[in-house]
Amino acid sequence: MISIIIIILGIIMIAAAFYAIHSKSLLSAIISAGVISLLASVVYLLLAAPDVAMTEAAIGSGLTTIIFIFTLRKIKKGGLDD
Amino acid sequence: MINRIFILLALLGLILMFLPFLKDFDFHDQLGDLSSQYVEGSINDLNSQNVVTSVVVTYRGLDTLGEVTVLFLATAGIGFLLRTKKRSKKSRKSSELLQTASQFLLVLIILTGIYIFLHGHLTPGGGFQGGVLIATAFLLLILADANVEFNHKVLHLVESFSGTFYVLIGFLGLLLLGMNSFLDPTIIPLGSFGKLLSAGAIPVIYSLVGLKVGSELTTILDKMGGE
Amino acid sequence: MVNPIYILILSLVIGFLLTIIDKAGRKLSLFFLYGVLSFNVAVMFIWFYQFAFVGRASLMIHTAGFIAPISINLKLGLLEAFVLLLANLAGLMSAMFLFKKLKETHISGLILYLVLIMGVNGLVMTRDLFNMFVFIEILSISTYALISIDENKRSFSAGFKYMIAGGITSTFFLLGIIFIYYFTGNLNLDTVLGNSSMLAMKTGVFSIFLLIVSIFIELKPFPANGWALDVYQAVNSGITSVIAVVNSAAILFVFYKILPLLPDQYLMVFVGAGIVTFLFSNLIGIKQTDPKRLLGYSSIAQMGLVVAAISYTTKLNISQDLVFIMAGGIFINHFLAKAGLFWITGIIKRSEIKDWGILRNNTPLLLLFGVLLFALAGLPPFPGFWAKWEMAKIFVSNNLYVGLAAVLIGSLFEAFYLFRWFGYAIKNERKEESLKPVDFSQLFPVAVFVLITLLTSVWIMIRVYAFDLINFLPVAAVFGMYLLNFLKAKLKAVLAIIVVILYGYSIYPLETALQSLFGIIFVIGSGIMIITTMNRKGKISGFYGFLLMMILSMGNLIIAKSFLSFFLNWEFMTIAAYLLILRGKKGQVPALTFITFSLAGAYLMLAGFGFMPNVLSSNAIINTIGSIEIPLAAMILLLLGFLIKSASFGLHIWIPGAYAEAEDDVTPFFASIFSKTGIFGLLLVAISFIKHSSEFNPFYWLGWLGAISAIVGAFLATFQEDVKKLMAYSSMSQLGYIIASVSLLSHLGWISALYLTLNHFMFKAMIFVAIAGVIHRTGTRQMYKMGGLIKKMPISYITVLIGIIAVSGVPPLSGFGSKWLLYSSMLEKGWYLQAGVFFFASGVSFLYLYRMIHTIFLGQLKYEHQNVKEAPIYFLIPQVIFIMGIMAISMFPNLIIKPLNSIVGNYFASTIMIDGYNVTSSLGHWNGNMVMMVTMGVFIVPLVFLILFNGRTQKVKQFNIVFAAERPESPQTTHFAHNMFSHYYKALGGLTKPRIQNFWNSVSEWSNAIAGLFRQIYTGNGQTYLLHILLYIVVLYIFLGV
Amino acid sequence: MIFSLILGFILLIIGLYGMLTQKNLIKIVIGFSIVDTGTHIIIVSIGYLRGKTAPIIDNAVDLANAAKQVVDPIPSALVLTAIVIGLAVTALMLSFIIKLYHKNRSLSISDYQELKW
Repeated sequence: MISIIIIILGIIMIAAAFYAIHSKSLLSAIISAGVISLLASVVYLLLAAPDVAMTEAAIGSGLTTIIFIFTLRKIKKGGLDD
Repeated sequence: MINRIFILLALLGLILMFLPFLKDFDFHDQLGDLSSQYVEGSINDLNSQNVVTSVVVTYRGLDTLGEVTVLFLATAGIGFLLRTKKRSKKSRKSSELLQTASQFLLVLIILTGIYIFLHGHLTPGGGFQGGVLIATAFLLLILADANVEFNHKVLHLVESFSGTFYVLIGFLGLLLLGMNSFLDPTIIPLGSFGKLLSAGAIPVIYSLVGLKVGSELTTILDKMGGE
Repeated sequence: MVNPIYILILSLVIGFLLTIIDKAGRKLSLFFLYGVLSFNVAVMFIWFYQFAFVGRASLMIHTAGFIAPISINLKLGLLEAFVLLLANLAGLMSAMFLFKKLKETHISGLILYLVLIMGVNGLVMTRDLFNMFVFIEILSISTYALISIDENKRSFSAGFKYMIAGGITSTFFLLGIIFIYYFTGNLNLDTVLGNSSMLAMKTGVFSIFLLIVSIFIELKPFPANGWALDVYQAVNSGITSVIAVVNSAAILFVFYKILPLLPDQYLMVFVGAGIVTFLFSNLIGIKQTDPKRLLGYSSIAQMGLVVAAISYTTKLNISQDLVFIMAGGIFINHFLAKAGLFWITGIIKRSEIKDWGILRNNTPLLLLFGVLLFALAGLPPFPGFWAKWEMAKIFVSNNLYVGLAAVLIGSLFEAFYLFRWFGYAIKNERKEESLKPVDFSQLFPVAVFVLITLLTSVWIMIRVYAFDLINFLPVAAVFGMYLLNFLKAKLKAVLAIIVVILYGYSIYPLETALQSLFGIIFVIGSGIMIITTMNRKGKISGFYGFLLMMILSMGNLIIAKSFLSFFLNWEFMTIAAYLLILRGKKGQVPALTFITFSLAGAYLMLAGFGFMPNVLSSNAIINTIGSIEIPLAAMILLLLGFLIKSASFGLHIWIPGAYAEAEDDVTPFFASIFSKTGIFGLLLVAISFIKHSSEFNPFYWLGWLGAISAIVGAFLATFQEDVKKLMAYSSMSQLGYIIASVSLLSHLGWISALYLTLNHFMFKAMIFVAIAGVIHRTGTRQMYKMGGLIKKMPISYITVLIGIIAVSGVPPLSGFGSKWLLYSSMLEKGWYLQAGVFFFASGVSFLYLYRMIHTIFLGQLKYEHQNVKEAPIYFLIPQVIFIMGIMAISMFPNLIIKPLNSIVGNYFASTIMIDGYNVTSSLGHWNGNMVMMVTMGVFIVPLVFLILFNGRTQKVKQFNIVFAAERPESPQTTHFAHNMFSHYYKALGGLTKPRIQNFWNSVSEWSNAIAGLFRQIYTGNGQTYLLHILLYIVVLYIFLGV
Repeated sequence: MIFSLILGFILLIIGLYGMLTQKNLIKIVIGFSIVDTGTHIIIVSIGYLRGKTAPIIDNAVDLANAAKQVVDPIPSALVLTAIVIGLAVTALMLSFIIKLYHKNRSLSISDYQELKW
């Protein structure tokens, strides 16, 4: 049962990874990288590692994505002003 | 083109390197000696329900201190990289409603975060997860009002002192229990198994880690998200 | 004792609080920063002292109240304390170097720096694999951030490439850790080391490989190191020196810690990879002109060599002392020199080595620069030298010849680019801009590291090799003279003569007459020659120190008691000679050629000595060599090394430049004295050979080489316009005679060899000193610009005349005897063809000797030389002394033949009879005294005739113009002395085509082209660098052959 | 769990592929974070034991035989650390990108090769 879920999740994750790499839009790439992390945290949960799952969900898919988006926003606005 | 071929070769080579490992992979069906010792030690020596927490905070406490340091360095590094002479002030008001809502949420999320790291030795999660949650609360503030002025002084104080106390608690172990007891949680009575006030200094350390991680991540978010 | 974990605690607490502390002012923050860094140094110093001198056992510190492997533990032993003492010291010094920067920059900079150093301490001490990963990340992240200390685009892009490379390698490291955990169920290094079950499986070895290779990548192996080069080039020098030495030291130590995990049979992969890195990084370095990138190449090369040394010693399991000298020597050498040089690049701030002439404006800094550079080049007495010595021995005894060759060739490349840089610093003076005064905070760290380098060197010499004090003298002389720099030149010259006399007295009496013979040449000859230099004015800083260094090290060659001592002094001598040549006005290129050839020779010798047993004797090596059998390979290597010094054909192209461009009063040292060291070396090998002759006789070929040198040298001399070059080629020719007669390996042959040696020493000294006087007065070296100087400089003329007679072998002077001996010995041996060649060469010698004396002293005086005076008295004194010497041995050949007969009698049965003044060989006899008398008689009769009947000559004033005509476009072409032997040139010029020169030029061009080709891989693209890393891992895995 | 282990490796390779082929700096960092995720999945998979529960000794676990009923806590602990470190590295890389963009107005890695040879 777990195996099947992991295989399904895995296929989605691999697809998302390819999308993240090849997508023209940076924003969608960032979001799909976040999705990979989110699905990874589900995998961790299935692998009986709830601590890791929580951390991955919060840091991997949450904070990391946010930081990427912040960077993108900074660049879109033309970098730093000094 | 040649470049592509080399990339293909490199990746193919890596796959071939890893393949035997996957082929011969043979899952253990029981815990190794060390892990068993950890599980039993967590129950018997540390009175901590969450074995991962015991490992993170105690047995591999030095790693965790290092990890906190890494995050601290990242904060300092980002501050160092993105150092600007002056912060420009531009105001962009967001709606009142969003602000009020976010402030309400802020308190709620922070409380949840604190709950998580206080229960680190009992339930999944701990200092890092709680800390991230606290940072998320401040993230909401940033998103609601990009120019939010945190009280940086408080942030710095929390960041500096939580870290300092973390190290000092470790140091207390050295003072009280001898030269091999840096970061020993038994400087505080262990309490009874399964209770909030148990596992010696683990909840204290994890709370400090939580505060430290929370304030550090907030600083990172502020540095990268602020304008 | 202070628990070393306090270093972590204190650094972290101060690091965490520094943001708040900084609110009270930067001074306070800096106080804390320097306080903690000094605390680290102090703690490690105490522990190092405890381990090294009190003999404490190493310390294990566990954490969390549990014993490892349950908890993470730290280990502090002698090695850890040693590495950390150095690393913390470098950390403190670099922080001092960065003082101004740290004062102004964002507070985070201080925090990052402090925690970086803490990370190094943790990384070195920890015994837990995953904990290593955490500390590596601490180290990396703080380094990444500090790269941006100077906010320029280059450092940001370098930093980004570094992060990509570092990120991926630590991912692989992490994978290696978790795989090892999977196999052993443990993360503690000591437990894992004891668990061999994982090695039974291919995948187990693979896991270890992954772990080690990712650390190895962090040590920047060729070619997976482009990212590191960019960082070295772009980042602030203070930070670069931390990255190059402190970080590298820590990572290297991790490599050392985890290497034993890998079974012995796989270690050769890392030995090979390390040596390849060393060779290729140095090769590519020769094309580099940015000093920081140059140092980057050198750093990478040195780390490669250390990795090779560590891997090899781990594999061989050899004694700890040797490991320390070999791996530790290269390491500490690199550590101190590289940090210091990077700091200096931060002071000078010139991104082209051509612009480094500015360094000359600051003598103390130049001295520091010189010491560090020589240390880095692996010259004695610095630690790298001893390391290479031991390395050669170990590699040879394990038949790792390819490895040794690669290391030596790589070292030669490294020396080449370092000395090219040094040449620019010494010679490329730029008047228009002057160096700003250097801050104490920047000079101090460099000075401290130079001091440590010197102390370490002395320590190794005394404690490890137990050298006599006399071996220190050459270096001591340099520093002594540097301290006395304020004195006038004349005073320094007198002082130098006194030192030479005292030195001579201290080594007297020598054990054998052979030693005494060379003692006369090296020590007494030098003492006399110093008089020439007294003509100089001013302080001439840095001259007498190097001169004394050369003289004393030549003296030490005679009394050296071991091969190591011999080689040590040989290298000292080379260094001194290099520096003296470099002092010449246009000395930069010739000096570089000289040092490159000399070091090539030295490395050949080093390889040769690698084959030899360690000699422990209280007698000089020249006396004990007879009882030691030198293997054939070693013999050929040593002979090649010595032949370079004696400018044998094919290896001679350094000689014209070096002789011609050295200062005029220094050239006699080279030509007459220094060149004899090669002969001494040949004798050293030959003495062993005659006692243990083998089937293959290299000396037969050496005889031919001598003959070719003699004839080619003579031809080259014939077509020279430059008098010093003429004499240089003449030396090459004359040394050919000596080489050949040594190669005869017969009684008569060796007598003639020694006789020629002594003869050449005297006449070459005389002629060169006389020529130096002429050049001093006329200001030119071109012979066609001189003429008719006989009237103005009669004494110099007489000297040259006597010298020429002595050279050419015309009766009555000593040259005749030497030629007689030479031909007799050759015929006796049956070398008829060779004898013919020499006979022909002697004929050619007449051409150039005639040309020299004719165009300089005879003919018409040049207008501009009307007021020329005789050479200064300081030039005349040595000339007179040597004239007397020549006369003495010509009149009374027994003075010299008898001692020579007894010297050579030790090695061969005597084949000549000495009866009064009559020397009888199997082919005839020679009575020097009689020859002298007869010749004098023949000479005096026409002289009397001329004086009596010479009344009718009419004297014409020189500038009494008889006819006038159009002035030629280029007047020198009309001078008879210009292109004097053009008619011979038509016939024989083909022989002098610079084929050998072209050969070496194309060697140099090819090296450059190959370097240029290889460095194309460093495209500057971060992705390419990542690709290199991945491919490198794959290729190395294939080589591992699991 | 062999499938998650394979998944981890595949993600690792895809991430590397992205890092090697994409010219955009941000894409390279995305590639790096995929590599990171892949590595973390590998580590957790290695700690997994079939049919056992999370290493939290609550009421569902028999205290006396706890060691026989839970999965390996060590890899979990390691991954916790690794995730946080990954975040730190990623954030720092992105800061470098911000600075680079600020200096040169380009996100293409080909525009940053002035240091070479």
